[in-house]
Amino acid sequence: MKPKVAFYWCASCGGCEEAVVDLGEELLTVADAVDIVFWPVAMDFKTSDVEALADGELAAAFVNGAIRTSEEEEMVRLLRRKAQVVVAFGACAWLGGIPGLANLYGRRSILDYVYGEEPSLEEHDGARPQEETDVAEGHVSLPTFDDDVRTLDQVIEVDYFLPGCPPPGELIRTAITALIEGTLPEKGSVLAPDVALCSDCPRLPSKPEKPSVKRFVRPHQVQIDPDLCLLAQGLICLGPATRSGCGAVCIAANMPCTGCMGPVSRVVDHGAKAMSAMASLLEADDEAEADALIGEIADPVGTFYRYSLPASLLHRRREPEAAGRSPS
Amino acid sequence: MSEPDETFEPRIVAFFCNWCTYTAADLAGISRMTYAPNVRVVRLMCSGRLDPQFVLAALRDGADGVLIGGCHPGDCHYQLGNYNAQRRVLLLKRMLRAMGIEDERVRLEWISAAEGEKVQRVCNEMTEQVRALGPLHLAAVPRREAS
Amino acid sequence: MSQILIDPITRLEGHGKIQIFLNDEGEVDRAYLEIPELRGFEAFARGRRAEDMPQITSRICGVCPMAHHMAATKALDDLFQVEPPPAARKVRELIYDAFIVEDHALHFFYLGGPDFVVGPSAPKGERNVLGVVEKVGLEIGQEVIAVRKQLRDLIGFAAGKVIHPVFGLPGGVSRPLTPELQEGFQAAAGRAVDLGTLALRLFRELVLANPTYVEMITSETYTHRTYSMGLVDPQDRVTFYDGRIRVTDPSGGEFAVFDARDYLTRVAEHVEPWTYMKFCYLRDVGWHGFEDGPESGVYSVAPLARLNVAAGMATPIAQEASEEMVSTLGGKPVHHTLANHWARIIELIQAAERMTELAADPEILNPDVRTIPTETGGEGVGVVEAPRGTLIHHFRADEQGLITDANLIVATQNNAARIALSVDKAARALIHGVDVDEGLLNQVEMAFRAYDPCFGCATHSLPGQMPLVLCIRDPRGGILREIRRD
Amino acid sequence: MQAHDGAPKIGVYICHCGLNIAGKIDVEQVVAFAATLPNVAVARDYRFMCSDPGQDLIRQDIDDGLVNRVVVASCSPLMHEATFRRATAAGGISPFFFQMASIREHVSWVTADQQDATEKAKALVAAAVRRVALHEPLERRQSPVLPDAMVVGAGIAGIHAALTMANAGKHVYLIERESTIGGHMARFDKTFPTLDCAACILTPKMSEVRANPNITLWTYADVVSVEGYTGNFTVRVRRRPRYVDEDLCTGCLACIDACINKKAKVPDEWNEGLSKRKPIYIPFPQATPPVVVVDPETCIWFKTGKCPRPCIDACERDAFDFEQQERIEEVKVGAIVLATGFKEFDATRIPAYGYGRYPNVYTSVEVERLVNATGPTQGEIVLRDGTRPQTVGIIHCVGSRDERYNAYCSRVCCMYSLKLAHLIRERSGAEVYDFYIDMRTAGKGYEEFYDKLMQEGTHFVRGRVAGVTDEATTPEEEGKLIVRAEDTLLGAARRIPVDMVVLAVGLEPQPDAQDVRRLFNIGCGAEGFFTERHPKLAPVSTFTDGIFLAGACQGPKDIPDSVAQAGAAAAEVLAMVDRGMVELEPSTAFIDPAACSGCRTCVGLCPFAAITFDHDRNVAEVNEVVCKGCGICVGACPTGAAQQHLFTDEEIFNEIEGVLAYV
Repeated sequence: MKPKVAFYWCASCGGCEEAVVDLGEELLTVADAVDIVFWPVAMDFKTSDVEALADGELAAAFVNGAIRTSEEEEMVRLLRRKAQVVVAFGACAWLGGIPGLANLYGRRSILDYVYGEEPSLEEHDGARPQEETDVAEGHVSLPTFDDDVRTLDQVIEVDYFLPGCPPPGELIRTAITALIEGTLPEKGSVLAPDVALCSDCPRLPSKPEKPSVKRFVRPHQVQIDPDLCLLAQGLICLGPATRSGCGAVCIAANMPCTGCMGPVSRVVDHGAKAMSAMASLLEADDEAEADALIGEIADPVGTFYRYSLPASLLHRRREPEAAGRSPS
Repeated sequence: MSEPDETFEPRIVAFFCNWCTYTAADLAGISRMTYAPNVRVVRLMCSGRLDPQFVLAALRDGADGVLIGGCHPGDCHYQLGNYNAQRRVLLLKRMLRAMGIEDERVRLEWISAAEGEKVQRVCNEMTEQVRALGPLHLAAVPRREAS
Repeated sequence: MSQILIDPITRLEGHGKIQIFLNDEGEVDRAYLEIPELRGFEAFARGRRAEDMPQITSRICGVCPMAHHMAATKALDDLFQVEPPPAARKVRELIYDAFIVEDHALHFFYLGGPDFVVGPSAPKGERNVLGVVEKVGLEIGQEVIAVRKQLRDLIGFAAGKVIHPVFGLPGGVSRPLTPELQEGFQAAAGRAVDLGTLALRLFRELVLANPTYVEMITSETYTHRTYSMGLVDPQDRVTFYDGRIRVTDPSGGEFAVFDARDYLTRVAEHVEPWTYMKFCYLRDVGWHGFEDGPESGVYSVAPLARLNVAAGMATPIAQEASEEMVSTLGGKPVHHTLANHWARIIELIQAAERMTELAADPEILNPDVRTIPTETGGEGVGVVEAPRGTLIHHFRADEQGLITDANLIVATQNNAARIALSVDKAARALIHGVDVDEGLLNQVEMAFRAYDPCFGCATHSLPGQMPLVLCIRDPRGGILREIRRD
Repeated sequence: MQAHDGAPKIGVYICHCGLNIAGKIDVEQVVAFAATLPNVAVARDYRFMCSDPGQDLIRQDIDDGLVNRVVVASCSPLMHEATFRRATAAGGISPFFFQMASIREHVSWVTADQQDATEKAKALVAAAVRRVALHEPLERRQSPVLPDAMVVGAGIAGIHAALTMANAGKHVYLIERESTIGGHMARFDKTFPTLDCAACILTPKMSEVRANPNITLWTYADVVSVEGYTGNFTVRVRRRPRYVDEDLCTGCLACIDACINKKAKVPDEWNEGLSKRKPIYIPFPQATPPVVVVDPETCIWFKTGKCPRPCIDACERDAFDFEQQERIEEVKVGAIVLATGFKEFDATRIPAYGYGRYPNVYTSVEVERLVNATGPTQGEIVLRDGTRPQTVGIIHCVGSRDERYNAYCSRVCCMYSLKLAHLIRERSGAEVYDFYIDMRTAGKGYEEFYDKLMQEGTHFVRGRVAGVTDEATTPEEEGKLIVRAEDTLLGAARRIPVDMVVLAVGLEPQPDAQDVRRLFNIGCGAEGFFTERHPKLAPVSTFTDGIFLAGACQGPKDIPDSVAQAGAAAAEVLAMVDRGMVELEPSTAFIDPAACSGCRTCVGLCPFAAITFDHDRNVAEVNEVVCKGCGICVGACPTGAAQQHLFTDEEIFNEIEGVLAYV
């Protein structure tokens, strides 16, 4: 009897599903090896199919996307009950991902902007989508959104984490194989190498023996040397602070690493560690000079926490209304 | 922020370098300079050991402010540690600003081993500044229910 | 009291919910398509570095990340006031066409196709890509997979990553095309043209040869006479990477031609309290509710609309195929929603043919692919034809190059009102009383799946996903049936 | 990670420190609290943990198997960490299974409220407990100590330190900036309180330095760089050219007579400019080494290139070398004694006293030269116009005990003022008025000397001098300097006309003390004197192991104290060198090769070039012997591959949680 697996997406872009589809022929072999009982993006099975399962009947549930709504929360709790192994699939499920940058704004300010300020809006009475609406024919309701984006393991217990935006095919393959062959590592592991990207970087040999940065530049401001270490060119490359396993594809495309593979196991806060390394490398001892040069980074949160804000120590921007929610 | 709550006692974690600021704090003690009890010192050998994660962890664990003390520029026992600390804190503070955390909550001070009274002054100042700002009240990181 | 519930709507990217209200006769009174998702990209784009927009906005959708990446990159060209070198422009278009091919193939074979290829009322376990493979045979199935893989690998190499590309920069691309990649694209292009013609053949054999399907396609149930919108090249032919926006009225006459920079004067977004989706309409006509016809500002985008607004296709095989379609369906403009599947194949062929031309262009190897901006900040608008329709990115940035305003008009949003119409109309036609069978309900879903809608894109908003529920209510709003198709 | 001997069993020991801690902190409460903390097996308090019985508590509990981790909450670790590590080791476990909580310096001594103090103490204890559970057994690295030593500064302190070590058979490099050794003492005529002749006691030691084969003496030289670490310093010394071969010159001084300048016209620094010297000169007859110096600033040959240079002909040894260049010598030594001395307060900074404005206002140093037989006047007390003063006023505390200049007491001024008062009276018969604030004569035979002066009839006026003026208000003040002072004994303001005013200038740090401090990586106090490791327990050590202090560079001192301290410093060095090795602190950085990605962020950040990059294994490596344990690389490492012994991320995270354990 083939192991049953489920794929599910929460607040995500669908890229993780695409990554699975991209396994191509292997998808067919995987489909042979396992019994996919739930996969909304590609197959017509419904929630009730999952509810019908006995607890633990699923060998594994692969969940991508961050958590924002009560519906998502219920669904992942359901999957947790049904699955022996839950895998947080991709940067959003593990760390919050780019949609996690929404934690820089409160729910209210986002609604105000999207439905109140954008230039293409019709002149209207400031109507907003309502959770409850009475229409001519009856009553219509919309789900409530939490004020913040949560990572999967901030909601349910997660056994494994598959990094990347989306996870590299190689890692997905290895993970699924390990699952089928029962060779998964100890629970809580991130299913990727536990060393930073520099170790894989084709440009490492071109890195200076003693790296340092005179000033940080932004990718659009310079002709980027296709062979020289990007950090040595003053570009903020998060390769030194980010897990390997992606094959350094962005760097191969002559663009700096933005950190989608997340931190290694020894790091608590991806952005903080990356900031520490970058700031240390800057050649400026005078306070005013250092501050000016650091100011040129322009957007520290978007730069160093692009994929990990909800998983970071601060989790979200501090809002006055957050005052009621202090940790006890 | 809401108006200062006089009954609020700020929690402040301080990271002091062994050779200058920690020694200065000892001097303040030897000189019996009383100051606010709100500051709790974690000793590092050098301010250059400061990892921005420490500052964030302190705030996450309930500190309302963080004080970092190192040797004056040019005086670092390890020559360059304080400059590294300065750059890290400058960048960290810009990030904290973007995350809605007031500047005054994280403070870097150069305090030499001879400046016991500066330890006293800075600890008192910072305690009052943070008291005026009120509790940090970081939004709780969601904790999953035990399953 | 029995309940019916569709949960969640499947085989589309994103999330939706349909509420259907019945009148006392058990006939459909009104169907609501609710999009309960909002991720707020526009809101949190503010404060980010402008040059990061192509990579950040691509996360709106992992199925068409290239469309967002490209629209944002073009918006940055405008914002930083730089003209990419010719080679960069060609590299972008080549990669973009490759993306159109593989994305259309995805929809035809994986998402939309099964409805026809396997059959709208076939058992659900078969109504998917594997079912398609069953039907058309493993070789074809493998060829489909192989071609998509080849194209996506090439895009990956050229763009950094196929899912969430990184190569777009204001004023060009991050690196020149290598001769190896050029050869790769040439080979793949040829193979893609063949796949397109194969798909066309399958469509003829499996759909057109089946009278019930043809009847279904041309039936009033799946027909709305709305305005159409799409990009056209200087010869008014279909184009994906760049062009002017052309709008034709329900009878096919030119209504407007404008530059993307002027979109605000032409397009407006309507807010309804019962959905997070914002509905686009033509300002000049105005919002008059969910109606079709020349009096309603509702318009459509995506393959069929593109064919409607264009004088023709830009490449020979595609042109031929489009003529066949138009004549079969009784002349332009074609308003049969389900014809989108057909139009999609025709577009796939044009994109493949265009790839062949570009890959053969020696200029495409020119190493000069970057113009370094001298200006920082300002305002920029970028437009492309995403597989699902016209996509506009609009940014403003300060002197630091940080985004101060972001506005995105996304393909499915353009279509949103029309999709709502389609669902409403299909429901009216298909649902009589509460006894609705599962196949019938799939036909309701088909009404919007034909648009290949991406609600993920459409609401590029707060993360949050909600299953689509088909909920049938009595006139007093009480739930008669909620259909959870099992 | 965990202790080899199983789960942590932590012993917490709260010290009362008499009432220093117990007087402010409710020790019982803290003990009770500690007992509730995770992994705490034993929680005790004791009156003095640093005492033997206190340390025995620890040893015993470990012996009895009750405890395998130790937390002592008492004074600052800078005070007793070593003590308690020894006690821990004595129990038979690693000395690093120990953590200290400073509840005295950081709590009881600085907190007003008892409850606040108790709560804070609890938090610090909680932090230490959380932390110590993670401590690992560490090896103290040993490093050999090079046998040779260096003394910088050859005043009486440096000379004594050098001789003490040389006589113990160690080779000593003695470095002196001036062209001769001897320092300030060599300029004195007599020393207080015994009035024995300075030269008579100093010059034998000076020649002994020269004669001692174990001493390499480099005068006219200064240290330009210091590298390495305790037991193993590499010091580079610049030797400035004197244009005369030291080994050939016999000090016959024939060249000086022969100099083309028949008359000496260059102000003589040695005599405070009170006399003149030639471009080629020797500071004083007993200068050591007895080698002349050519001053290129004033030598005609150097200025014009035109001079027959009769000096060369005059030299029988052919010792001149006008091509001589500065030389850099590099030596390796195990330890260094700094005896760089002091400088006198610049009297012009107090305009009211008229120094530099009234020719007859002198500094005490100038008068030291005047009363010196080898001085400009061969010991005659005469004013600049050659006349003898009838009345002399000596003003104490010039630049000392005054917030505007130096708050501290320079310690030696009272005594040398008494000495000068005696010598002036003796040599010139002048009436001497001695203006003092407090007469500080603590020292063997000092008070007796004060009595002797009073009997001699010196006039003592108690009160700070307001100023010195030449504006006469009465006939008898005409042509005199009037010292305006408040006589606190009479309770009246006084104007005392005198012919000569002597300013008893205080002692200040050398002007380049800050540079020297950075050069040797030690500290300075607020006033600028070098700081000792501990004012009582380590008065000649510094915060940099292997570098010691002697004499007035550490603070104002008289000759007996300087010599005593020099002996102490020498003894410290001898102890080190004879032991042959030092134990280095284990708090060094290390890099997990399996975790290192080879990003090299750390490599360039190390101030001591202790990190190298292994291109074969593609990892960075820390040389633990060179590493000084700052942790800069650890803070910067983007993946936590670099860690620091005793300061791992995990240990610090736990300490943070601990100090925030508000109860």
